[in-house]
Amino acid sequence: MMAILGVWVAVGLTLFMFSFLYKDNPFYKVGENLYVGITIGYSLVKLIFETWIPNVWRVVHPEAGVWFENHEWWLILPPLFLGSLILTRFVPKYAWLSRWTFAFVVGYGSGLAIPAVQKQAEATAHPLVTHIESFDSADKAATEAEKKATDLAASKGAGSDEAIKARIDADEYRERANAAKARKDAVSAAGARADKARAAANDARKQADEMAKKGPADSEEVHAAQKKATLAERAAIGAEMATWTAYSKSEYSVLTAWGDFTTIVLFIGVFSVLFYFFFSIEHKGPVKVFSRLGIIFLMIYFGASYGYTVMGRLSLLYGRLVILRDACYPSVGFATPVLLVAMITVLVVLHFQNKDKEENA
Amino acid sequence: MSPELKKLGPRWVVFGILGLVVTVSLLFKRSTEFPGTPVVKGVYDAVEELPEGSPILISSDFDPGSEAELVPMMKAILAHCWRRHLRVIVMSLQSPNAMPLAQGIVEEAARDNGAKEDEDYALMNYKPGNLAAVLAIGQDWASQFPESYKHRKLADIPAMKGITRLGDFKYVLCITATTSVDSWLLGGVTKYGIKLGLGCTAVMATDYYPLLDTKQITGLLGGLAGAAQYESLVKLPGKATDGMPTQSLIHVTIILFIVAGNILHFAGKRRKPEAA
Amino acid sequence: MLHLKRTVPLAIAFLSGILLLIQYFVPHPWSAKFLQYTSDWQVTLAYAALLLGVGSLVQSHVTKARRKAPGWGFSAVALAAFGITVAMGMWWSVHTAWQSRTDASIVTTGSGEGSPLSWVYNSLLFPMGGAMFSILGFFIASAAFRAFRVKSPEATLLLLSAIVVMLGQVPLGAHLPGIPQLSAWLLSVPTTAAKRAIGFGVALGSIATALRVIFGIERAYLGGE
Amino acid sequence: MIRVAAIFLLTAAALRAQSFEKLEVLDAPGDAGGAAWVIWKRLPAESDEEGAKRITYVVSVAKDATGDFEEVARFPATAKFMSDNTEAFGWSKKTADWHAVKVDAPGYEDGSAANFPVYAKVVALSAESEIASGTASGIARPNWLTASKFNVFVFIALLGGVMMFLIARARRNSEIFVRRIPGLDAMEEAIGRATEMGKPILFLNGLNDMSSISTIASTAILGQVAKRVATYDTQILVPCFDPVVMAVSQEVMREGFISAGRPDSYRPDSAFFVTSDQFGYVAAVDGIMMREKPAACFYMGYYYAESLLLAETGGTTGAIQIAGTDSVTQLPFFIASCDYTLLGEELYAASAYLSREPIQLGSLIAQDWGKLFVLAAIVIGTVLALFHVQTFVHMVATY
Repeated sequence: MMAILGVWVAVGLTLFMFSFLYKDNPFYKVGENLYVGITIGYSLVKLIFETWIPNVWRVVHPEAGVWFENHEWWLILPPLFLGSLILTRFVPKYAWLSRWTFAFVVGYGSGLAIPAVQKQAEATAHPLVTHIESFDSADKAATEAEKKATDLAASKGAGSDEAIKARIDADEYRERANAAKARKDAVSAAGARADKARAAANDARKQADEMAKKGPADSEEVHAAQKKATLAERAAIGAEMATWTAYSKSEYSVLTAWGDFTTIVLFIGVFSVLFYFFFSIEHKGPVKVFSRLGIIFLMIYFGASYGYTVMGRLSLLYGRLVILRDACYPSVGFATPVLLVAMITVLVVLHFQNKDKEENA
Repeated sequence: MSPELKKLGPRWVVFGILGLVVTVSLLFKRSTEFPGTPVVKGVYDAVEELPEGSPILISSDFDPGSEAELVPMMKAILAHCWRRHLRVIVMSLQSPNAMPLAQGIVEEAARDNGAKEDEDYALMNYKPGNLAAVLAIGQDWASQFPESYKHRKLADIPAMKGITRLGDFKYVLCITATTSVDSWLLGGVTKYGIKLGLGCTAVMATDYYPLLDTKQITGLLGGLAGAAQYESLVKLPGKATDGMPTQSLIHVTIILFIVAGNILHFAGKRRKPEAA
Repeated sequence: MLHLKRTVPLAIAFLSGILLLIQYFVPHPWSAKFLQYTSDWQVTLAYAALLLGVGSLVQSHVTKARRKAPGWGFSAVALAAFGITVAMGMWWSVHTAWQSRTDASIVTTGSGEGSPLSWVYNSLLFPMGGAMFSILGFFIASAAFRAFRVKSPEATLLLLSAIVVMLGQVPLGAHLPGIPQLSAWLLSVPTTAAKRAIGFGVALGSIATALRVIFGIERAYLGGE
Repeated sequence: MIRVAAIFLLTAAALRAQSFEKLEVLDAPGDAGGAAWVIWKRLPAESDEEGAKRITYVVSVAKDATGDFEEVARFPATAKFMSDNTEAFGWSKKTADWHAVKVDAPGYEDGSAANFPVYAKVVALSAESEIASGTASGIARPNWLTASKFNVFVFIALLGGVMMFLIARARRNSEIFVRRIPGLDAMEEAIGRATEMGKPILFLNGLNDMSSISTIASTAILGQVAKRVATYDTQILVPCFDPVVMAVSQEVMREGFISAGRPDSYRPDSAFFVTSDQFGYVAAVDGIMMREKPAACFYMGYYYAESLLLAETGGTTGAIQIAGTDSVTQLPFFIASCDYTLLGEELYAASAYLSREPIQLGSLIAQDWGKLFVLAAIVIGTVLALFHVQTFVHMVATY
């Protein structure tokens, strides 16, 4: 019973809030005020029983003895003092005392913010290119170092300090070359995978097209084949993108058209946008051109970010409507349709009442 | 157009059409599979690689507002964890409202997957303080969570065996609709060297993509699309997978709105000078 | 008097700011303890603040209801909702505390499993919050309809990049050649560039603002006198 | 095959003849205590890769010299070098000759401020022999300073220094150029329009609490807005998400009205607390917008998903809308539905800009210098990275 009542209440309140889309109306007002009242009451109860009592009332807790012995009890005094200063706001004459607390809160936040955002700043100020060695250059360096080590071992003796040092250097170079080799291999492997995936996708698509041509275009089989082809194409795109990623991680410093284009765009973007934000430079002349470039980047960002969000927002709506749909069935007494019809009736009646009033006036 | 409708404006028409499209597509659902991208697979692989019986921490940092995007994600991950016989510990950094929600999700998923409370999973509480809270559990778990959400002592919970601090978890998953992931990054990854996976709303995903490059997170599930891919990976099509065709349809609808908006705008503009 | 109203708060802000800042550079356990204790204070402060908030709410709604201002009935709804919620939570807490009085712990919860407040949460707050949030689904469409116009080159770019990314997000976009790639590129390159630059400005601006607060240059938050 | 066997014998023989040259236990610098580094020089047998691969190191530690040694690390000699841990040992090339393993002090409890002795032993294992080191000891101490954060300190000190300098200069010479920010110019216009229409202004402080920098900035803007509101004699509504923010808003507005010379038209209840629940707040504020039909809406401070819910509703009422937020994710929505938007740091600059006080403006110029510094850092870092030099990146890295 309680569960069904819960469904009715939930559906009703959802519809109350949705009615705002039509316009401000009594249903929405009830929902809104209910919401405000409940949330404050809810957080008050939560705060008192789940946070404040456990934390502050430790003094009367059975284990308080231990706490006093540990000399921790005085730690409660400063926040208690600051907290009670906030309450002076209820006494206008002493309300200014609350500023002490505000000063603490604001100072605390500021002190904490500096190192926190400093970290962010560091992340953004990172060089745009991290040098990644190509296999060829790393291999060349390693070979040279190895030769030098061998020569030194021959001339100065294998046990000599210099030879050992050269050996260690050479090892290090070789290790780097090996890592570069692994990256290079990863690129070719990813490339091969992508080629294979693309070929498979092409085959699947061809097959689907042929089937559609041959048989009835709307049959189950054709649908299945088309779906398969779509999936294969998606997989191919995924594989191709993975290749790019592997590639961009393999050799950045060597001039590669795509990697460099991306880097240069990134570079110009960061520069022009930062430039746009300078306070002490007027946007005139060449500065104007550059800051306008910054605006272009900003616009692309805003658009892309907006477009990217649409899905998330619609998922929410979808989720809500699923709940309303699930309350359409007899098991919960047709909650959605009943409430919807009732609400619409009331709104229509109210609408005509208001119209009458307006006309009479 | 009737004067009544005109008063309500084009906005109302947009609302009406959109509502209709979603409702209709709700009634005719067809699901398509969504292959996993490497980004999503990063989380999947991390879970897959854990030895049986290892503890995994899920920080459920969202409230009902983000339910539609994050619940399917969390359910798919929970199913995956239990299938791999991992011990799942759930807590929250976000708000007092997050735990009741998390409890509902976990208990429902546990019923579906036959997981037992306190053995296969344990629910902790909400811990305010973000970074401070992460740092605190990094030092000592019991000082922050002396008991479970249902007031059970840690010693009585088999799932909590051997866990004394954050570092004892083999993997931490932050499923969030807020900036709580920053606390996990600064406190968990940077300070205590945990492995972190991230599930977040689609909006936030772009912000956290760079973390993949710097390897601060192993993978990222962004919004419903991320959830749908994870569902495909664990072969458990659920709500996220169901929603995908609807998404395509609505996206196209909105693009048509934009086009229509432009046509109306310019048609209106061209007509004006004639009238004047 | 002016000292108490002006100088003392400025000194408090300076001290708390500087101590928290220094704390970051000190790895010693005492520094971590200091951070822990001061962040624990926020709990006590939040409690006092919430009382202030409740005071403000009750005051504004009671005045409206007493004056019988238009729509005062809705104020009564808010007050009643608040009162009933608190009463239910209190009753439940006291009730459970009484039942488990043999237990050494006096800590009870007002909203745990099976409590009236958990029902309130699931049947009232949860759907209202969800409904309010999902209205965004409608608004994101109407805002796009209204705002994305081909008015200027910049606005056109905004529109185009939005459309490309929207298509790139859904399975349907995979059928269109180049769209998924372009969408991924837009999200990873120009977006990253813009975000990096904005993020950097924000970080720098907040450091500067924080320094202004600590050194008492920014003191608007203290009001006057 | 013969060759492999030969190398095998050679290394085996070499290892047998070798001994640990140096083994030390160092306190881990700049930590909260409880950790130490065990370091030792590479064995000569590691000089070629094949040799290094054959050796496995086992590190064990104990509380005292005679105590039970517990194994804490086991790894091949090809791994774990001092050079891998730049935050502790710097970037000298020599560190590549040393192995380094970070160990926890036995018996250490987190949060303890005491010193803990660490005794360590290392054993090098190969297929047919093993050699053990002697025992070395050290003390794991909590430290008061950390060198790896020095660069952060320098940056903050520099920025603070430049700011102080520019403010001092601004005091002497109040002619400071700051470019126009259209959104801020529009604020004045919006307030004027509200006066003409006889409708109120709605000002929101964002959804963060008072300790957030964005909220501090938004209350400062509110102070400037209140001054103009008082001059024009307009009504202002400030629904608050946080009670402390409400109280601060009241103080700030009162001050604004006083400095405009109209203390008696100030009404403390124009800033009021709504609720600290995100969507409860939105529901109430949207309701206020529909009923009061404000002529202008200002959204300053930090926002989350509710940004579009607020701004779209404000848009239907026909208000002039000006937003300012450092919440990067919400900027696109404000851009789409507001008339003007202050992007990111423009929010922090707004109160300085509106106040036109030289001291405030001086600090804005310091931010420009900061940006210039970053631009330079990116260029230098990138150019050096192209030439394989990573030193600069190490210098700006934070740990």
